[in-house]
Amino acid sequence: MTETSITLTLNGKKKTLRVRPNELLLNVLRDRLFLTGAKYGCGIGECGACTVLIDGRPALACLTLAVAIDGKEVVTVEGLARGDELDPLQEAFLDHGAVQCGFCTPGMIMTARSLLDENPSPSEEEVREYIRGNICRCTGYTSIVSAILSCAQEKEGA
Amino acid sequence: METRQFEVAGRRARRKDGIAKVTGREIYSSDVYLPGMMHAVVLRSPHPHAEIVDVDVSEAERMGAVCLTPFDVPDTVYNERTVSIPEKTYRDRTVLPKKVRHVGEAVLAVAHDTEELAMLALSKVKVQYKELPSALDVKDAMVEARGARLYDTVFLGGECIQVKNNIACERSIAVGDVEDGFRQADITVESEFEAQRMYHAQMETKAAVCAPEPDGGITVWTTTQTIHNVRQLLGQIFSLPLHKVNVKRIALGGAFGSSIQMNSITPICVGLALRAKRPVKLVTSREEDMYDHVKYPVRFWLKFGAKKDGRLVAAHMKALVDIGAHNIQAYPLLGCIAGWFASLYKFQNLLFEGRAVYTNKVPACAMQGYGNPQTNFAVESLMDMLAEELGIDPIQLRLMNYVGVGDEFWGQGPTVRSIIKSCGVEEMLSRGAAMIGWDRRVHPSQKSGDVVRGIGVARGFHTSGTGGPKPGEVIDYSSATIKVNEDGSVDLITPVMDQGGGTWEAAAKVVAEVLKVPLDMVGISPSDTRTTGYDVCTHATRGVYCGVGAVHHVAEQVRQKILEFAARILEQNPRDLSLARNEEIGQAVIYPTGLPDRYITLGEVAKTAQIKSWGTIAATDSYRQKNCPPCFVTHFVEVEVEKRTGRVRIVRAALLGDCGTPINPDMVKGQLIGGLCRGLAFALLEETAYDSNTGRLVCGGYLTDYKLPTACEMPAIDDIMVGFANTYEPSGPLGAKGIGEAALNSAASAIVNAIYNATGIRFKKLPVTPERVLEALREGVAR
Amino acid sequence: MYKMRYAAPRTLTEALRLLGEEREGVYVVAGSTNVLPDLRAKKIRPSLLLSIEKLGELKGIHADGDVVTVGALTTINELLASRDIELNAGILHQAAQRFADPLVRNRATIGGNLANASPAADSAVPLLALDAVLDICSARGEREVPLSSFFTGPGKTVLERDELIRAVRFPSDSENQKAFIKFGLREAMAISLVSVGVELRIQKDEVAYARVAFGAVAPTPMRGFRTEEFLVGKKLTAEVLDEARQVASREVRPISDVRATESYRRHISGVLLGRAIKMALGGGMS
Amino acid sequence: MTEGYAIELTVNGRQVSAEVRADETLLEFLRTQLRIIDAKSGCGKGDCGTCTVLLDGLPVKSCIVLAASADGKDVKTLSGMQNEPLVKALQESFVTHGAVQCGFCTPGMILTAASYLNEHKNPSRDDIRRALSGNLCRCTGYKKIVDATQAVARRNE
Amino acid sequence: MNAQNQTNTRLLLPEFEYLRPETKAEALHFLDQHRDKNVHILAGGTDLIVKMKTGALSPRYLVNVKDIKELSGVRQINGALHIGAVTTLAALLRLPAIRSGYSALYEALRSMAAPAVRNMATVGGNLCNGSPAADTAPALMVLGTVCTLSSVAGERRLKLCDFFLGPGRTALLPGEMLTELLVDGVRPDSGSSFLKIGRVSADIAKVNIAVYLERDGDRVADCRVAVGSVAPTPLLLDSVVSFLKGSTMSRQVLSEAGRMVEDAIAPITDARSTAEYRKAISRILAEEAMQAAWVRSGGEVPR
Repeated sequence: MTETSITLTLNGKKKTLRVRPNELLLNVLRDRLFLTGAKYGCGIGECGACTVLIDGRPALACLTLAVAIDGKEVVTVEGLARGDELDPLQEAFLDHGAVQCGFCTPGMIMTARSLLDENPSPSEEEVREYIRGNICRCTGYTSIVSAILSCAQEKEGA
Repeated sequence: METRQFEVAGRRARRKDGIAKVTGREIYSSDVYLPGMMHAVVLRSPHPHAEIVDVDVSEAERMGAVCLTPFDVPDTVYNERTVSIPEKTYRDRTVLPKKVRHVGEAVLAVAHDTEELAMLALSKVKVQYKELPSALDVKDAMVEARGARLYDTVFLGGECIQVKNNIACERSIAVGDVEDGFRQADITVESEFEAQRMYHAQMETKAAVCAPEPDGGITVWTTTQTIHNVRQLLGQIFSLPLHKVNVKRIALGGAFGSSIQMNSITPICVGLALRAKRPVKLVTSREEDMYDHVKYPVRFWLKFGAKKDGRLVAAHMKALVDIGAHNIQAYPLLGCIAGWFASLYKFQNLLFEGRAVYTNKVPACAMQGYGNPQTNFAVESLMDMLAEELGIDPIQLRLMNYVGVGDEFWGQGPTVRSIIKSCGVEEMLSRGAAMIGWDRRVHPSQKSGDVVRGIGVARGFHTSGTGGPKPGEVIDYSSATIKVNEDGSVDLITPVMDQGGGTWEAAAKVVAEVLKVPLDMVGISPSDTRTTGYDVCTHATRGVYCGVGAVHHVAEQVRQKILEFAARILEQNPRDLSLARNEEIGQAVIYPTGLPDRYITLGEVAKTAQIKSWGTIAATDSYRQKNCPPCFVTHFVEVEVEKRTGRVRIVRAALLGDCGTPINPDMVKGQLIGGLCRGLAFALLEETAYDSNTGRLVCGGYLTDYKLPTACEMPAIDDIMVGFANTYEPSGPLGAKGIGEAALNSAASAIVNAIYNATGIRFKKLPVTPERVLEALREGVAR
Repeated sequence: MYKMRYAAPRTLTEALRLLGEEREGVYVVAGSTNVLPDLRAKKIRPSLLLSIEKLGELKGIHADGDVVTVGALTTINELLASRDIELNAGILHQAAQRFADPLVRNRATIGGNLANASPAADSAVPLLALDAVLDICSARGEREVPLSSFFTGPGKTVLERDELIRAVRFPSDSENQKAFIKFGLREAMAISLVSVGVELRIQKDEVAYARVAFGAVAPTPMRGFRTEEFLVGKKLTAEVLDEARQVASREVRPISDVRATESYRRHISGVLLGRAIKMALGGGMS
Repeated sequence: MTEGYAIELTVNGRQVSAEVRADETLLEFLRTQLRIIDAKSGCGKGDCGTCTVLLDGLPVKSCIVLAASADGKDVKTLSGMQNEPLVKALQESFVTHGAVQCGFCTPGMILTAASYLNEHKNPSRDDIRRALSGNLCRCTGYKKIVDATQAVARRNE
Repeated sequence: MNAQNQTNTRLLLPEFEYLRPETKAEALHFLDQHRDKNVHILAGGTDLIVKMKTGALSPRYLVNVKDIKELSGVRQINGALHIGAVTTLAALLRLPAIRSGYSALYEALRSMAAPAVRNMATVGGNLCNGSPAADTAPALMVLGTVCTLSSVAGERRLKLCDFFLGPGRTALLPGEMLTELLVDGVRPDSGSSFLKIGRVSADIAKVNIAVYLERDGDRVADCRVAVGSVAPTPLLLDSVVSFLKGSTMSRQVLSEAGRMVEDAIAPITDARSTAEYRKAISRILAEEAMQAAWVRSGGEVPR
């Protein structure tokens, strides 16, 4: 198969890669760039473990062709913290015991990040709706929802 | 509350592996990449039952692939799970059986430079099968005349035994005289119950990476709950001395029992690596994983006999387990089911008859509870039925009969017993009743409308490990190494795996507590089978009680050494010294008792020991717990049933846990709530259905049609109330017991009891899907 | 941001075109044994690395009659392996044996070694002694330059920016007597302190023809014209040799550096010359 | 637009296509892009030989070879030659003769020795010493390395 | 599961060519060029890639139209919505006009999968996938959506209700592509609603249903009812419509209409639900959806 050169912004850095059309973003991130934060959980968009941000919105790396992200901006969980300074969500996940086995955590945090970017003060219901594509088998979600809510701003007048 | 006497244990702290996990930097087996690594894929059987007549991998090899077929792996017969003593262990499998016994069973494997090349090579492999009659239904399977015969013989310990009617093993256990018991009974209730095949759905699919070492040995990273048992099995299968088999302890993306045995892919990966002389990585796809393991499905027949006053006098349970294609420790399972049954209530006289049967389906293995949630569903359902017959409040009936302090408890079947020393059953039943508002509970007959609510209770327990005063049939001990570094910080080296529940945190906290060092001065070292003593497995809810129990045992020895070395410096008698935590200077300090100002820091002691060449303050030891204390739980659940659609929603829940001292309170809480979520799945949602013609999973192994609960299925934060019993386990580390499996055991039972209280319909088959609810409601209406 | 490109043309014409176009910052690479250390040391910051490796025209060794032609891309080990060189340019063969080390010899090319114009270039000394001539080409055309006037200073040559060395030519020296001596701090991978090459023809006990070359004793590898002059027509007696040594010591223009002092180099130059002459004559002194 | 230079080559028998920087060394490419780490980085300027690899069969110092110039070529490192009898023999001989101490120079040393013995049937100790003269060893003092190599040479006679 | 068709959802095999047209015209050209060669349009990929991974489809050519500007976005031209076929579900959800005026579509979109999928999936993809359970289908059907099908030959318009031919089968001819959806402007006194039941919150429908009503006082002036997951294609239920039209809204009318929906469908039993259950709840959902639409059209809650 023919290789194409794609250029993307990955965690803030320009990156040029040669990819074949059948290569999936998830596999390029993991197998070629060794960014293993995004996980394979189901391969068909049912679990959210591979969630990354593409142009600022959550997307599933397991269903995204690498050729198709030419010119786009990709942020993985590795790109979330600024240096040693964790993202508030990462802090919150630690403080609320929202992490058990941790395998869903990267995808969960990326989804939560985009929720708060879209809607800085979501209700508990809105949080649950928003993360319903991210499966966690350990926690029962409660601690995760609390962690996310703890990062939400007070609603005006609330 | 007793936990107040502790400075570290019982307090919330960020888990040590937390930063790595939230930044995506934690490395799981599936994240291991080695130079020159090959990637492997497995060819799996399309047939439920067939002989492999011939395989042709020549074309794949021409493409540069390395192949492993049933004809070139060692044919050592083993049981992938090590738990019982050898003479009680059945063995029926090899790495790549020459006869496949379920759809999706591994036939052969192919490795190449990339997973893609491996897949392409795999598509060129030709396999010739001779299809055999298959048994997909457990009842059919027991009639050999119908043609299916999975095994002619298997091994029990050293001896080769016949398999008849596909019955893998049976166990019959009696206490007292059950006939006589039923004769004394004023009232009896009986019923059948059925718990489905449920898939673990741990987030990380099975993964293994094997690096062949230049000295002929192997290094293995794999999804497992027990690095030492994997090591021993690999050594046995590939005839390697154990010092050349190194299994690394590595983060595990959930397991829930699915990695309690050596994963089926692990020896395949090793076989390929040894053949290729290159590192090989093998990660299963989700669909492969769903064809690899499943929870034990059990059909029960259960009968209780009781006096009018509610006192139980007899119980008789028959359990039929459909274990699928391999016997992954079904014998101890039957013993455990008997134990889970016998230890919930004082039946006086009981009889248990258990039978495990082979079918041509995915092999069943432990899943959080090892038969306990299934058993609990039957027992707690029948207790409610009995309560109704007797007109006694379900809580009263339970209080009247529960097994508690001073009673004998079966921790892992009839041979692992100890006397209960701590019990929060009464406290939890009364506190839980208040939390959920039990007094609001009314009989279903008094409810009307399209949407009805109901409250249910169920109590459960699990063992904390499988220790005991007598060795019994089950292996259980753990090991630990603790050393004090020259600056007063501490290295903890443990073989115990942590599935994410917080076992390692507990271990670190216990060290900090005993040695009086600040928690952040305790490091949990990476470890592997070469650097640690034996630990059987992170199963049986033994991580904290047994694994950390060993850590506690060793910490005490280190404490003594600290005092002895300090005594030399302070020129005192060790007995006259005190060890204390000094948060300002962030060190443990030692001083003559009563003279806190004359302290020296642990760092100074360790440094002096180095300079004066006294040696390192360290200890290594193994330790077996002499008990198997039950960790009790009580689930109160309120459900809402939409009668028009049959949909059931959990609206409120009170989860009570008795884990002795909760060393990591927020993690215990996390376990209880996680247990509720999987209990919901077990009770209402999940089942791996099979196509009765093809023997394939109806969902094809894809999560599209095997639905897991999402955040939206769980009750709101404020509607989940969690409470800990105020107990202290004298035999446990800092008074702690386990919690892990218990957290699930009575969840489903409570939900089903709540559905009954809402609708007046008793569901005896899980999962209780809207389809089943609506059907039942309609029949109810019709009748 | 500093960017560097890489090109590896397959034909000489293409290479010369690129070389002609890229005024500034083009840097020709063959075996790259010098380029990479220089890049890392930031001694050079080219905008284009022009690899001539793929230019078949620049490869190969041809000996026809009394002229030997060596393609600029010929590696030192290829020189060593060449029977033609051993027979017709023994001094070059000897020098090649002492060149760097076996691994570097697999990459380093003769053209590169000359173009790099190190005062200590091990191949330059024997080639000077061989009276070699360079074939130089560019998009503008071809020209030839005697090696003796090729070097203009450390790292400096008469090569124009758009020019390439295509080949080295020299007369076959089969009937001459010759010797090459490299004096370094160790047996292999050493940069010469001093190296000397001599070619002599003796007729009727007298020096009829003399070529003397020195390495590492001047800003460039140098011919020892004065020493040659002194030797020609003389009978090589012990006294003459003594004097020749002194002529040589005076003629060389070494400096002091990390490897040796000026006076030491002067002294050694004379000593080596003597030894070289003796070696060349197979110790057969009259 | 990319500054990378696309190359296709064979590394240890497998086809590789990649993009490299103009100034990327073959060693850097092998170690960072392909994660082949038996070629070591000892000096970075061709002085020590720990980075020795075979380029089209010839031993070279990969730290002074441009990755780009390996385009279309065949690259072998020690780990890619595990199955070659001569290499195996040398590896065993190095171990039995105690020619391995810290081991950092060993891969390059064995590669150089192997490619030399392939060409030369019964070399003298001096020949061997000269052949290995591009590979530095700080531990052994070379004697045992020469012994080990010579032992194999003898066996090959 | 045999060597030839064993799936591996961890990767895609190199069995197709990837084409990335810059413009609609170029896309149509590619479709025409490869019309007989198993060419598939790639938009969001959330259905296509899954089908490729699970072996349900193995295209030879993928034409990625996701980034073609002229095919995405929504324009409002004198009231009517012109929806580009590759507009993502998320983009539609964010559109105030849809939230306020097209409840059925809004509710359908909200019920679908999860944000990550909605960011990738396109409305055209959801329809062209031809799934009987496609959630946007019943909603857009009752809203009287007309689709524009384009090819190199030109354009043709087709009612969405005539678009579906069977599971995975649509009216698209070889070389044709769905390029735009045209939804009428919101009429006064109208309302719509969408309801769905799945196994969990993010799921394929066991049954989904959409209702559109126009109210004239207490009478139903006009209406449309569509159901999904109960037949080989999403269905418009004309029987129900003819019954409701003109009738005066009441509880009885609602339950009668609900019963008619139940009678009108012949669903199957599959991995997601049983035929019986589907019939039973389609009635419930129909009643609730009709009532919701009625109330939104300004009607009183029927009693």
